[in-house]
Amino acid sequence: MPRWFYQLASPRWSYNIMGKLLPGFAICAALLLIGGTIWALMFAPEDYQQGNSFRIIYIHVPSAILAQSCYMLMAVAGAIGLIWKMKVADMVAKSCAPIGASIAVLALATGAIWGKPTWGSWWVWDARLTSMLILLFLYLGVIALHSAIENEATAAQSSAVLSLVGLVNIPIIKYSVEWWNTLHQPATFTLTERPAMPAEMWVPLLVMVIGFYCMFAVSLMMRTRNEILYRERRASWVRELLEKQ
Amino acid sequence: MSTALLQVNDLFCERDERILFEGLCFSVTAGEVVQIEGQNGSGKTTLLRILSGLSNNFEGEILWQDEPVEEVKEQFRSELLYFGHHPGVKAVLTPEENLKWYAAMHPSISVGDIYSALEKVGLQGYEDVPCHNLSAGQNRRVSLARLYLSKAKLWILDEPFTAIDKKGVAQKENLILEHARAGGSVILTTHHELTLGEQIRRLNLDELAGT
Amino acid sequence: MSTALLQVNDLFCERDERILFEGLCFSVTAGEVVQIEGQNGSGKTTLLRILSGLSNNFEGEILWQDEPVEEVKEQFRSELLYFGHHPGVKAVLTPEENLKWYAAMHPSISVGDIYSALEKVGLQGYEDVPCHNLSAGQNRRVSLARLYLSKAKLWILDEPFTAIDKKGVAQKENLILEHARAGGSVILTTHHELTLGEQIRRLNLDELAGT
Amino acid sequence: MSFESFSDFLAMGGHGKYVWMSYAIALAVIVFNIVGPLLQKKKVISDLARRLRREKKAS
Amino acid sequence: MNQMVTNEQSKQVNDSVLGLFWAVLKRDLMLAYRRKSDLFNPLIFFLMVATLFPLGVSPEPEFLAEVAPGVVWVAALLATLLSMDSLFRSDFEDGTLEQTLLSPQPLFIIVLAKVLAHWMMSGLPLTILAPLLGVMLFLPSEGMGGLMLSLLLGTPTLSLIGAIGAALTVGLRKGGVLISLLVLPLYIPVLIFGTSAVQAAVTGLPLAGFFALLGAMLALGVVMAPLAIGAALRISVSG
Amino acid sequence: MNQMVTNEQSKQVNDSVLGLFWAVLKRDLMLAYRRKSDLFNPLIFFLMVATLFPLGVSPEPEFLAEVAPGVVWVAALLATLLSMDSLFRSDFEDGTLEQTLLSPQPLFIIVLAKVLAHWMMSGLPLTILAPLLGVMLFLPSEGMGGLMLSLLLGTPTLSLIGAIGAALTVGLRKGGVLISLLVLPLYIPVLIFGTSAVQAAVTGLPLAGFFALLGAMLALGVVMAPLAIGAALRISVSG
Ligand code: HEM
Ligand SMILES: Nc1ncnc2c1ncn2[C@@H]1O[C@H](COP(=O)(O)OP(=O)(O)OP(=O)(O)O)[C@@H](O)[C@H]1O
Ligand SMILES: Nc1ncnc2c1ncn2[C@@H]1O[C@H](COP(=O)(O)OP(=O)(O)OP(=O)(O)O)[C@@H](O)[C@H]1O
Ligand SMILES: [Mg+2]
Ligand SMILES: [Mg+2]
Repeated sequence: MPRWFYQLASPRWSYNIMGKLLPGFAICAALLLIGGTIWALMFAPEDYQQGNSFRIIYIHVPSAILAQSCYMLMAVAGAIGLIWKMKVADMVAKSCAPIGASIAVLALATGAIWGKPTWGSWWVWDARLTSMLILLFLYLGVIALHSAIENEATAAQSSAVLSLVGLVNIPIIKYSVEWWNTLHQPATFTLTERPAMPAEMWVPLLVMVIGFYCMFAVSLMMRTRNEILYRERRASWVRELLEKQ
Repeated sequence: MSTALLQVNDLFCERDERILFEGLCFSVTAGEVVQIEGQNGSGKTTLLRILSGLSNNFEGEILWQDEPVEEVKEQFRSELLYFGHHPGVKAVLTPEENLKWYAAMHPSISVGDIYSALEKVGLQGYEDVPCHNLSAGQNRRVSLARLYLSKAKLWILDEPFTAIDKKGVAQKENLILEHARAGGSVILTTHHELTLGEQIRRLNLDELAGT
Repeated sequence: MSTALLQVNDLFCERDERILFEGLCFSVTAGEVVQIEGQNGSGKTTLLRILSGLSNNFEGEILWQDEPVEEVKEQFRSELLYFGHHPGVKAVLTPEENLKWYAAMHPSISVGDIYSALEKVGLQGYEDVPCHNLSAGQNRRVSLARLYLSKAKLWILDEPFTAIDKKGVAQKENLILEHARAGGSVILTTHHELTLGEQIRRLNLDELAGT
Repeated sequence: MSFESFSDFLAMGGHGKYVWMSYAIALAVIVFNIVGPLLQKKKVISDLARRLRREKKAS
Repeated sequence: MNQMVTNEQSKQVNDSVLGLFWAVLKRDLMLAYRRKSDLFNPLIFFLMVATLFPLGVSPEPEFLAEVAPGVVWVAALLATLLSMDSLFRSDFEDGTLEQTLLSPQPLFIIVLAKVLAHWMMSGLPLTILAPLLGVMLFLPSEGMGGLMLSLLLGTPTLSLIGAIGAALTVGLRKGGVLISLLVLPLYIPVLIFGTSAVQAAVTGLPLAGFFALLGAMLALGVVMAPLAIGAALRISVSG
Repeated sequence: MNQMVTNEQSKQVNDSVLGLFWAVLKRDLMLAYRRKSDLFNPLIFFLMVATLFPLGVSPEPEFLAEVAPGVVWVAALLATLLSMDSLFRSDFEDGTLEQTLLSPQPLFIIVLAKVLAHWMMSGLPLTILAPLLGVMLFLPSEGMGGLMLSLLLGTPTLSLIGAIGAALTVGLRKGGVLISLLVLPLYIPVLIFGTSAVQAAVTGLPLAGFFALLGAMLALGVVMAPLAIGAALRISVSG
C-alpha cells in the first residue's frame, strides 16, 4: 500500500490537505461556472430545432453526469471504509450522499422543465428519466439509512454495504430500463441521437461540466472537513484548533 | 502458570458521550468465575457484548488464547456460550424445537442430550408446549438448558437468574461451579446475591467509569 | 376490624388442562403486604392478572371493598397500580415522556412530580434519553418511577425487582413498606430474597395447585 | 452575442420561463451545496467550542 | 344554582376529556415521529405503487389517465390496510396496552384519539400527496379536487374500520394476515364510492351524492367503531 | 490414500453443511407454519390486489387482459417487499439472531437457507397461485406459462435482494419503511424483465432472452447476496 494511502487514513492529514486544496478548487469552480453560464446563455448559438430552450443543456447534462459519478465515488469510498476500516473514507462517503442527491434532483428538475417545451409534458416514463429517478431513490435510501442509525460507525458500514449493492445494480438498472423502454415505446424521443454539436455549443458544455465537478469537489471537501472535525472532537489536534479560534 | 483463556487489554467504550470504561485490563484463566458488578447502566451488558464479539463499538484489544479474537473468530465462537438479556427462545416453538435448533447451530452438541437437559432445568412435561404458553421463568429455563448442553469452554452469562425461582438459582450456581472445576471459565453479571463465595472474582465497573 | 380492601373467594384457574389453583380464598386489608410465592410456572402472574382485572380466565368471586369488582370497575381502576412482566415503557420515548403519558392516563397524578420521581429512581440526567438507549435495569426503573407518582391504594407488582441492582431493590422495599404504613396494600411476587421480614404475609401457590 | 436586446435575452425566444427556471434551480442547488457546509461548519465549531468550555469549567 | 353546578362539572369533565384526547394524540404522533417508519410507510408505499404501476403495466399517458382514479384509491386502501396491524401491536408487546386498559379514563376517547393519530399519519398524508400521484399518472386536472375530497372523507373510515380488525387480532401470535381478511370486505364500499366520486369528477358528473355517502359512513364509523375497538381490545388482552 | 482422506473429509464437511442448511430451513418453515400469518400474508395480499383492482379500476375483460401481466407482477413484488421486514426482525427481537451470529457455523449457508425458506413462503405460493390471478384478470392463456416461469425465476431474486434490505434495517427501531426505500430501486429490473417476459409470451414473441436474464440475475444474487446479507446482519447487531 503506498504511503499516501496511509496518510489519507489519518484524519488530521486529510483535514489539512483538503484545507490547502479548497481555495484552488473554489476559484476554479467560480470562474468556470460564471464564465460557462455567461457563455451558455449569451454566446452559444441557439439550436435550430429547439430554439433557446436548448440552453438548459448546460445545466442538465453536467448535473446528470455528475450525479452518476458522485454515486460511484460514494460507493468506492464506502468500500474502502468497509474493507480497510478507514475513517476518512467513511466520512467522504457520508458527505457524498446529500450532494449527489441534490445534483440528481437538479438533473431531474432541469430535464422535466426541458421536457415541457420539447415533448409537451413534464414527465414521461422514458428510459433515461426513469433510471435517473431510480438513482435519486438510491441516494435517498443511503441518506435515510445513514440518518436512521445512531451509531456513526455502524451507520457508515451499513450505508457502505447498501451503496455497494446499488453500484452492482446500476448497470443492470440502466440496461433493463433502456430495454424496457424500447420495447414499449419505440423511440418517440431519442436523447441519444442528436445532431452532432458544433464546437460553439459543446465547448461551453465542457466548461460547465468541469465547473460542476470543481463545485462538487469544493462542497465535498467542506463537508468532509466538518465531518472530520466532529468525529475527531476528542483528538488533541482538534482541541488545539478550536482553542486557536 | 496457566495461560489466560481470554485477555483484555486497555478496553475503552463510550456511549452517548459517556465513557463507560477506559483502560480496562483483565484476564480470565481456565477454572475461573468472574462476576462483573456495577449498578444499573454501568456497562455490564455492553462489556459482555463486546467480549462475545457481538459489538465492535470499542477500542482496545481482546485476545483469545493469546491471539487477537478477530483472527480466530471461528474457533472462539465454537468455544463460547453467550446468554444475553434476550434469552433467544422462539415463542412459537416448543422447548425441544428451540434446543434442536441451537444444537444445529453448534455442531459439537448431540441432539440426544436435549431431553435430559430439559429435565434438568425442570421442564419435563413441557417439552411440547409452545413457549408462549410458558411462564416468564420457564422461558428463561429453556434458554438455561443450553448450559447443560454446551461443550463450550467460556460461558458469558448476562443476568442468567432473572425470573428463576430460588431452587433454580441454587442449581444453576452449582452448575457454574462445576463448569469452572472442569476447567471452563465463566464471566457473568447478576444482581442476585450469589452464594458462590470465595471461588469467584469480582470486577466492579462503577470504579472504572469516567466522568 | 378493618374491612378488606380486596377479597378473593373460591378462585379457580386452569391453563392447558392443568389446574393452577382452586378454592383460593384470601383477603388483603389496608396496610398489608402480601407476597405470592411459588416456583416458576406455578401461576403467580396468572393470579395477579386476574386480580387486576386484565384476565377473565377464571371462576370465582373478587370483591373490591365488599363489592364485586365488575360493578365498581372505574373506581377500582383508579385505585390500582399494576406492574407486570412487561414494564409498559415505550422504547422510543424518553423516561419523561413515558411518565407524562402515564400521568395522562391517571388523572390523579400531577405532572409536576415526574422529575422528582425520576430523580428518586436514579434517572436524573437520563430524562431526555430515549429508553432504547437505556440499560435493562434503567428501563425497569422508568416503570418503577410510577410507584412514586401513583396515588393508588392497591399495588399489584409482578417481579418488580427484575434487573434492578441491590441498592435499588433496598430502596424499593422501603417504598413498599411506607406505602403499607400509609394505609395502602401491596400484592407482589418476587424471586429475590426480601428483607421486609415480619411485615409481610406469604401466600404459596405451590400448595394450592392441583395435579 | 446571440441576442439583439436585453428583452430578447430575457424572453429566450419564448422559452424564457423554462430556461430561467432551470438556471434558477441550478443556482439554488449550487448555493445549497456551498452554503450548507459553511453553516454546518459554523455549527460544528460552535458546538465543539461550547463543549470544550464546559469541560474546562468542569475540570 | 343547581343547574350551574352541573354545568361547571360537565365543563370540567369536558376539559379533562379533551386533555386526555390531546395527550393520547400527542403521544401517538410523537411515537410516529420518533419511529419515522410509521410516518412514512404508507406514503412510501403509495409512491411506490405510483412508480411501479407505469413501469410494470404501461407508461402511456392516455392509458394511465384512465386508470389513475382506481389505482390511487386501491393504493390508498392497501397502504391503510398494511399500516393497520401496527396500530396496537407495539403497545401490546411492551405492556402499555395493559396500562391503558387498566386506567380509569374512558376507553372510547383514548381509542378515538389513537385512530385519529393513525389517520393523521396515513390517510392525511396520502390525501395531501394524492395530487402528486395524480400528476405522475396523468390524471386530468378536473379530477384532482374530487380525488382529494374523496380521500379526505374516505380514509378516516378506512382507519376506523381497520382499527377494529387490529384490535381483534392484536393478541394473536398468528395475527397479521387475519386482519386483511376481516377488514377487506368492509373496505370495499368505501373503495367503490371513492373511485366513483373521482371518475364522476373527471367526467364532470354530479358529485354531491358520493360525498354524502362517504360522509355518512364516516359519521357512523366515528360513533360506533370506538365502542367495537374498545371491546375488542379488552377481549384480546384478557386471552 | 491421502487423496481419499481429503475426499472423506470434504464429504463430511459437505454433509454437515447440508445438515445445517436443512435444519435452518426446517425451523423457518416450521415457524411460518406455526405463525400462519407469514404463510398467508403474501398470498392474501396477492389475492386482494387481484380483487380490488377490477373493483377499483375497471371490470372490463379486454382492459384487464391487457394490464394483467403488469398487475400480477406488481402485486407479487409488493407482496414480497411487504413480507421482507419480518425476515430477521423476530429473530432479532428474541435474541436468536445474536445466537446465530455467535455460532461457529458458516453464516452464508444459514442466510441462504433462511432466504430460501422465505421464498418458499412468499414467492413459491405466489407462483403457484399466479394462474388463478391470471384467470381472474382474464390473462390470455398463452401467457400463463410465461407468467409462472417468470415468477419462478424472478421471485427468488426479489427475496434475495429484499433480505439485504431487511438485514440492514433489522436493528433499527425506525426500520420498517426504510426497507421499501432501500430495496425498491433494486427491484425494478426484475419487474421490467418479468413483465416483459409475460407480455412477450402473450404476443408470441421469443422468450428465452428474458428468462436467461432473469436466470442470470438470480445466479448473481445467490452468489453475492448472502455475503451482503451476512455482513449487514453483523453490522446491524453490533450497533
Ligand atoms: C426529467 C427529465 C430528464 C432526465 C431525468 C434526464 C436525464 C438525463 C441523463 C441521465 C443523461 C445522461 C448524461 C450522461 O451520462 O451523459 C441525459 C443527457 C441528455 N439529456 Fe436528459 N433527461 C431529461 C430530460 C431531457 C430532455 C427533455 C431533453 C431534451 C429534449 C434532454 C436532453 C438531453 C441531452 C441532449 C443529453 C446529452 C446526451 C449525451 O450526452 O449522451 N433530457 N439526460
Ligand atoms: N398464554 C398462556 N396460555 C396457556 N398457558 C399459559 C399461558 N401463560 C402461562 N401459561 C401456563 O400457566 C402456568 C402459570 O404461568 P404463570 O405465568 O402464571 O407462572 P408464574 O408463577 O408467574 O411463573 P414465573 O415465576 O416463571 O413468572 C404455567 O405453567 C404456564 O405453562
Ligand atoms: N443502544 C444503546 N445506545 C446508546 N447507549 C446505550 C445503548 N444501550 C445502553 N446504552 C447506555 O450504556 C450504558 C450501559 O448500558 P448497559 O446495558 O451495558 O448497562 P448494564 O450495566 O448492563 O445495566 P443493567 O444492570 O441495567 O443491565 C447505559 O447507561 C445506557 O444508557
Ligand atoms: Mg445489563
Ligand atoms: Mg410470572
